[in-house]
Amino acid sequence: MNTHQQTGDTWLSPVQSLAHKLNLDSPWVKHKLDFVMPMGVTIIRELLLALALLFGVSLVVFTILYAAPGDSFSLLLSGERSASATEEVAQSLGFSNSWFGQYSTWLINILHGDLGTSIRTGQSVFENVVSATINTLNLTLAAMLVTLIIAYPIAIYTSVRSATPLNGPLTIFAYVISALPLFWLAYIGIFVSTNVFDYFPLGIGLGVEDDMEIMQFLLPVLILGIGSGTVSEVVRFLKLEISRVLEEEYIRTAKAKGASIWRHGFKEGLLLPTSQIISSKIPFFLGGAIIVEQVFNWPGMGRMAWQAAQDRDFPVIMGIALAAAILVRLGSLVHRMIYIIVNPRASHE
Amino acid sequence: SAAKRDSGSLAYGEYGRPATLDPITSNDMISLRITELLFNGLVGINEKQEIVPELAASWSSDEEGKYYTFKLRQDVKWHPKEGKEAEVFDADDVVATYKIMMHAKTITPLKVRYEFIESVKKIDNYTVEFTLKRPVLNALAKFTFKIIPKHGPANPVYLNREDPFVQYPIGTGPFRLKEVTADREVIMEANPDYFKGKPKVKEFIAKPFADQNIMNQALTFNAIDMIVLVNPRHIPELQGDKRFILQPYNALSYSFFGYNVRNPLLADKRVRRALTLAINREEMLSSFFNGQGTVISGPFAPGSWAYNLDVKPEPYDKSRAVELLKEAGFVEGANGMMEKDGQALNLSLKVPIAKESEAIKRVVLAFKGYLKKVGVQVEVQFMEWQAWKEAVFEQHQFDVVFASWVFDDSADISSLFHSAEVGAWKNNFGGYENEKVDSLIVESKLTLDHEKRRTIYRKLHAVLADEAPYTFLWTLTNYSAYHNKLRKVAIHPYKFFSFADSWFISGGK
Amino acid sequence: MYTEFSQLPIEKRQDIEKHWWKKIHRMDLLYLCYGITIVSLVVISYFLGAFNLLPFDPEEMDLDNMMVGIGAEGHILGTDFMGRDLLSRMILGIQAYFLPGLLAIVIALSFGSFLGVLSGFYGGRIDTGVTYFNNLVDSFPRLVLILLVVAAFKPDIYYIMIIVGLTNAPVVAALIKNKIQFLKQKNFIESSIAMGLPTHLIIFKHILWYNCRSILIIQATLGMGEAILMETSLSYLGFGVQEPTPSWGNMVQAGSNYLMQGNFWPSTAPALAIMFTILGFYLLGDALNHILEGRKS
Amino acid sequence: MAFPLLKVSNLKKHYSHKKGILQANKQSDSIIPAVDDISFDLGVNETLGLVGESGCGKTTTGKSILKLTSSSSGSIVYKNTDITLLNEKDFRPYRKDMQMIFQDLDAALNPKVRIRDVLREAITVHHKNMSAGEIKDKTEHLISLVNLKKSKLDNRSSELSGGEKRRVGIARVLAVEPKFIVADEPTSALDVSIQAQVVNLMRDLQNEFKLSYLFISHDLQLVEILSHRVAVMYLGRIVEMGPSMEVANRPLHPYTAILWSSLHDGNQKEAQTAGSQEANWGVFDFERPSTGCRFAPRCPVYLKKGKPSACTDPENEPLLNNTTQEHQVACHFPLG
Amino acid sequence: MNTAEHLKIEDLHTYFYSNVKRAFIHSVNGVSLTVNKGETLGIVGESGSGKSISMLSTMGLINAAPGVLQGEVTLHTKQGSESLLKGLDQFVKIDIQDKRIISVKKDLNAWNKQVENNMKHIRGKEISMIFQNPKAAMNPYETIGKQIVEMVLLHTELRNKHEAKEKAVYWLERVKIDSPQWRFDNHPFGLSGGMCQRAMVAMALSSEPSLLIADEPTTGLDATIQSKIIDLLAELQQELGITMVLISHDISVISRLSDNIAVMYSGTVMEQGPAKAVLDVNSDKTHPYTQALLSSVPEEHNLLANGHLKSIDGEVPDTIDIPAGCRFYARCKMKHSGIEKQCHHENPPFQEISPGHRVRCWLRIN
Ligand SMILES: Nc1ncnc2c1ncn2[C@@H]1O[C@H](COP(=O)(O)OP(=O)(O)OP(=O)(O)O)[C@@H](O)[C@H]1O
Ligand SMILES: Nc1ncnc2c1ncn2[C@@H]1O[C@H](COP(=O)(O)OP(=O)(O)OP(=O)(O)O)[C@@H](O)[C@H]1O
Ligand SMILES: [Mg+2]
Ligand SMILES: [Mg+2]
Repeated sequence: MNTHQQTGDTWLSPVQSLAHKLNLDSPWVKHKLDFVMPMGVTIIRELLLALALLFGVSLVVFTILYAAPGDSFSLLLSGERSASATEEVAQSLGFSNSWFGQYSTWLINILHGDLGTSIRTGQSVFENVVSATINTLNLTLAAMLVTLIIAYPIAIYTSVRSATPLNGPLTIFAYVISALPLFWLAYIGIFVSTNVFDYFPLGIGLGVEDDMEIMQFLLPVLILGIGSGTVSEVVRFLKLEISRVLEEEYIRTAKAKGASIWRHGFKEGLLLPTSQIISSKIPFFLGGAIIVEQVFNWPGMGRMAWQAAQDRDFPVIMGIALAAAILVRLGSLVHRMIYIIVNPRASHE
Repeated sequence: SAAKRDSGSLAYGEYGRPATLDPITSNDMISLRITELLFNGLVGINEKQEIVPELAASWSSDEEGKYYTFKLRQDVKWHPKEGKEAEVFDADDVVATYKIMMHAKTITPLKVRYEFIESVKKIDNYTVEFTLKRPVLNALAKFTFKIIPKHGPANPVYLNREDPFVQYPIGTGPFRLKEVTADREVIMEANPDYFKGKPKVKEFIAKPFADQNIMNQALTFNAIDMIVLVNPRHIPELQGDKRFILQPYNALSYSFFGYNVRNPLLADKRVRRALTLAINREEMLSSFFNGQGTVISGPFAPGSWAYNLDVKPEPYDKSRAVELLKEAGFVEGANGMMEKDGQALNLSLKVPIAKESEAIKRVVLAFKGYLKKVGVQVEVQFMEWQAWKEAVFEQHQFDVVFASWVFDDSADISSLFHSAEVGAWKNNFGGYENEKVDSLIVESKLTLDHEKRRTIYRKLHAVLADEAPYTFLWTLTNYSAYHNKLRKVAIHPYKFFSFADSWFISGGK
Repeated sequence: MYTEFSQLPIEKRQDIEKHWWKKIHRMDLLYLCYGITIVSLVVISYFLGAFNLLPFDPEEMDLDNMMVGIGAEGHILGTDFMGRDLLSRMILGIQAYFLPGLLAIVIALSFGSFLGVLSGFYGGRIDTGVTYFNNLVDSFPRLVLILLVVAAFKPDIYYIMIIVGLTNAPVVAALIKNKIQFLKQKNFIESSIAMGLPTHLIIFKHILWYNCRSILIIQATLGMGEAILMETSLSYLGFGVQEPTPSWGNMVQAGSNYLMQGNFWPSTAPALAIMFTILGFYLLGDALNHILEGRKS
Repeated sequence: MAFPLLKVSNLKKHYSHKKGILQANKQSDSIIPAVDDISFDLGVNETLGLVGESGCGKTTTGKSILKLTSSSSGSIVYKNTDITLLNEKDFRPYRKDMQMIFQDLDAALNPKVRIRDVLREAITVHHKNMSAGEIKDKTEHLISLVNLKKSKLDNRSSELSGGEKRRVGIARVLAVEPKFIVADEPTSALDVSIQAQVVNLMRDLQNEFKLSYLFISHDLQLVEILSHRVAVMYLGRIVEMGPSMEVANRPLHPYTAILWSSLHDGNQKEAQTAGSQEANWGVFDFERPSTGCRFAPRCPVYLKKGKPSACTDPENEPLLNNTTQEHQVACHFPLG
Repeated sequence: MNTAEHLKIEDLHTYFYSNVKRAFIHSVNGVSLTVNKGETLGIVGESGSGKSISMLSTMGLINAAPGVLQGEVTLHTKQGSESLLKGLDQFVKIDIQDKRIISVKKDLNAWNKQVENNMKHIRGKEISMIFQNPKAAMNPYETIGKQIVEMVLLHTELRNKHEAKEKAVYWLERVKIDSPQWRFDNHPFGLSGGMCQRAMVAMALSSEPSLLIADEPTTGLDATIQSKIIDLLAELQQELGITMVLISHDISVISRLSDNIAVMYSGTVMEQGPAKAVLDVNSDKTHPYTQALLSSVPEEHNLLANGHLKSIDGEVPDTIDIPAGCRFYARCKMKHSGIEKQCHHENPPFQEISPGHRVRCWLRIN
């Protein structure tokens, strides 16, 4: 941004430039506003949309839980269960019976920043979900990186060098690794790790040496990155985008200029697709994380979700659903922002 | 959030995470095992199944068995709260524990078990007196419940799961809670002030696993030192590994197929007996559980006083089963299936999905396979746990269930087969009614004499084996596997860690 | 290598003209053949299973021959952990996906096209509503939603597939909406209206059939893959198709209990079946797309 | 011209960019008066040329007449019926009479459909009960009408060249047998020889079937040649209308003069309209139109005359004068 | 004249391959052109005749395969003359039978590498190109200023960003964009078509090339803006003395700017010569196609009695199945019995009939 300021100063005296800056019609101000306004607007819009969506998500989850047979309280009684006992427990926990009553209580609590406590452990849902979310985020972000690291070379190579004999095998390779059952892959990974490298990949919390932790991080991340089923889609999408962009006329112009086509094609051909992929694949990785966390004993959202789903621990389920939705919206927000920064036209569409 | 452990510590693997860590609200086995390390009861049970003093130094009761007076130890201290002096254990704690446990707002499965107590009274600082509603057989054994400190819960009146105490409990036991990690890894350190002397293992770490195969791998890779309950399929592998010791302990439970006698076809005891004869329990036991268990013929543990060793489990006899079915009026239908009055013997078998369901699956599928051979069709239906409970206990919509009962130390089976226990959410879910059984149960309840009861129970056992309201299967031998550096390991069959204060690790620094 | 058709020997030219497949790129032809082979194998297996034409009774246990290897005791692919014939179970296992998978695809395609047409063709408020719905569905990790539903109600493959279908619908909808907007930009839709074509003809014939069929085909093939993998994941979590009904997912799951002990086959066999099948669907989709849309490069 | 086939009065079409409360910059809603109060009529067998620079609203006018966009106000009377009052279903029969050749070459043609099917569809839409034989005959007749070989019937539109596509587009329009055609730049992107073919075709058809055209084009030479009358549009308004020769040779509005000068005086740079250098001949902006005469900011006469206030008086926007005269102009200071 | 030659294209062949038809599309099929230093060559011809492709081939910008197959392109620069297709033939193997190409084997990757190598010092620096449809041709993700600055930094001595910026603004000023220092920060979408085209011109010139190729610089713009761009080009060319190749199918545009004119038809050049000679409607030395083309320009004097415009009857030959003889033969109005056979079966050579005027027609040769 500073460069613009400087250009302004090159040609105009300070007074003039100030005048220009104050003049709302000046192209400079317009340019700034065109740049800044849509950003702010996008953020606000995304936030409002996110709110509406979070509301929707909670409504859906709540309705599913409400409509489901059985209830979460029997869990606390472990076997000693009868209709009246359940009633008692429900009352002692302050649950009303009607759908609306339950939901509105929950909603009001949320508005006070209270996600409630887990029925199973009695712990604060908020704290648990936050720490689990951070763990899962580590896992999924790293796994996404792995996916991209695998998919990028394949996509770029096959779209740029379209005529090589490696093209088919590479594509099929991408498809094959997307078609393997994730947990089976994880088992194989562990088997190979233990039997071939004589190394146990699960160390989290087991008190092994510090410098090994990165290694213990690696296998789950690798497995999720490979097996989440998204490599093929990423390759497909990137290939499409790259070859589309390489055929754009402005790339031809860049060539004619003698400039690097990658410099010109980077924004539309790589940056935007990447941010779009990352944002749209977040749900997939979160889904895959359930499996990987289960196998690798990773203390994240996925494990928590699985446990909670089994226990009907509804405050926890709601908390996780919201957290997941927030992650998804966050991804979408970041993508929108990148899109606007990269593509100023967007604000005019 | 990795916990560091030194060689003096013992990490053991659990399948699943504990919910709460206090002895009152906890209701899963994992929590139960942990509370065993953290807490003590008034009395305990030793390796020979005898009642021994714990927090109570001595006790006495009146003739009739209505009043029990406990003299408490005076040298017991609670685990210190952070930054505070350790408090002394006294009679108030016992009274408080009882009151909290029985309070209406406390949600605990224990309440039902202690309804026989009418009140508790503090006599002096180190003496308490329990008054029972009625004399109870073997009452002393029930005073094993764990005592919590009155200053423990934030709320002194009742305990719910939102109380911080349930996650950060204070006990008197050999170990005290050091840390619970985000993954609910529970780290307990030796209590230096333990009244029986400082335990030798420095640290216990309960490590939750979500996958049993991985847990087993973790053991073989020394990532953990012990698995409290080994999956049968891993036994051969561990048996072959010199580093590990596989220690058997009796599971105090038995498995069975229970029949719904509301189904007119199953109301005939010949049919139920035929079904029992048609399955090869020995084969299943040896194929699926490596033979680690005992086939039973009645609703008791084979080693217990109530078990009638004279009633032998009936051996697999396919032809006899077919005969019985024919006696009951069945004929072989067109496709080899048994029919009665044109109605095929087609049973729905409802099974809950347990967390680790493989063994269950195998048994159930084998059951289906065996019965097919005698012309009985079984439709297996796996159901989510809650839904299963509703179908079985409330709506009684099933023909057969596969389940197991935990074997209570009082061997009270009255709720299972008495006709008064038929109804929604009652334990006699099969609707089984038999006058003889009813009268025997009532008779047993009226007596406090152990020998008399034993005779009645042996009769009951014989009747039930003949009547076959259930097809009794087996009690399994559970195995714990641990690294051979761990010594002097004694295991309580149910509570597991009862004797952990005397375990030690060889070579530990 | 580029060859001039008009300069080919006459016989060869006629040959190419007569046989449409000779015009297809060699790679696509390969993919197409592979894909069709897989799909027909799937269909054949479905009928083999449906009419019980299996080498062994898939539920017949042989407790003396558990997890024997390939070819042992007449079991072509060996047996599983209960001594049941793997091949028979694998053939029967496809049944678990066949109709439910089709259901998922049908739901995804029909519901997705419906939404896509609504928002693309009519726009305005409807578009806002549909977009909200799509965003809502996208905000759930699919597996979490399915897990929730099956845990809450019933682990039934049809429940699973309905949700897989529903959650795939927004993807289809977005693609179709984009396509419609593209067509609108090119005035294509306007010109059809100007022609006086009735709306239903425009939507079904011109938009969906002519312009969206490759999207729909790709999505259909992807959908089948996703359905299979989703069931597999759920099987691992204990909520997939339940025994004794075999599905590839629960077979991989059951077999993988023995994988750590070095007993690969019982889980690897169905895992490979999954892989080859999904690969077949993917490649079939690609090939059809190339054939319908013309191959780039 | 006994009675006009089509009479457009006070037609307005305002596009509004609904931006919603949260959408960025400027006013919340910006309105683009793409067509702002225009009136004209068109007789049977007549061609009205519509010219003006890009974005002045020509296409929008054409689309409004065909109800492809809803008009904001005004009436369009086609053979005594005000078609603005009809809904799409009631209007469908009229579609048989009123057709449009789209500016975009590919617009009319689905790239995956054979030309034969394109034409068949166009024929059967309004002639439901034709036999297969009749349809075939008609298709072949149509394709020969637009000078294409029958063999092209089996091509897909993606396999045709631009000129061929354009001709198929015309054939498709003719298949409906319309009486009135909006031809929106039918010769754009065609080279001169094909362009000539298309123009000749249009002229033949007009003679043969008594067609009326609204002929929209950038190419002033073509407009001059093909149309009977010409209307010049600027920023959504018609600023001059009259017989084509008159408008071309004796323009009254400065804008018209500029338009034609760029055509005729190609080699004489001096003759380029005075003042165009000084005037900000940049983008013209619908969103911020000037008050009064819309053309004033770019008008050489306005500048030469020292910016008379009459031109920028918002109350006094010039309107097409004297509606009875053949040659009308909307200008305060019409050229000689 | 040879000394003044700037760019010389000899017998250029660019083919594409249609997968569907399994055949070669002969887009450029024997194009020969000469551009003299400091002069403007206008190329006319109907759409699809290969105008753009031949220029793109010259620049090495053909992506689709097989692309350029044969030919000789020589560029005369200050350093000497340079062959732009140098060393490329070793990557193609062409199989010819009966003078027709039957199959082509091409090592695309190696070819592309060699092209990049050849063109490294040419593109932008020696030859700049202006494309039609400026909005699509400018990078929509960068400000026009940045794009010009990039060009300046790449190809001139200036290495300082600040100076480059000044230079860019200077060029924007030169192409008469109002308030250039503000427009500098505009993205292409913020500019009108005419302004965008000007920015494009500014960018092309900012590297101070010796040769400018303008591919239909005015299509897609309306008449008023069109003429302004043409004026601008004429002005700048005169001032800077650069050589220019101007492609357009608008003959009036060409006639205003060009010193020489080349007429293309169906992938080859039918005629090249001084503007006056080529555009002379009444001349009997020009190619029949040129004459036919000129007479279909919609002007009043071209109108027939029935109000029809003169047009060329018949169809353009198929680009896949190029006829053996003269390509215009089928539509030619001047064929007569004497040479008909020759026209039909033999492709006429591109022969000089007067200095600098070459025609590909048997009629004019004989
Ligand atoms: N659907 C639309 N929504 C909003 N604005 C529109 C829409 N269609 C056209 N416009 C605007 O209306 C104005 C007139 O457009 P129109 O297409 O009628 O111009 P035109 O005269 O046909 O131009 P051209 O010669 O480029 O085809 C333009 O400023 C355009 O931006
Ligand atoms: N990538 C390609 N693949 C196949 N054919 C192509 C390709 N690019 C161009 N062509 C064909 O090459 C021929 C020449 O195209 P070119 O763009 O040079 O025409 P042009 O003379 O510039 O026409 P216009 O005036 O329309 O721009 C056309 O017939 C075109 O269809
Ligand atoms: Mg238009
Ligand atoms: Mg071109």
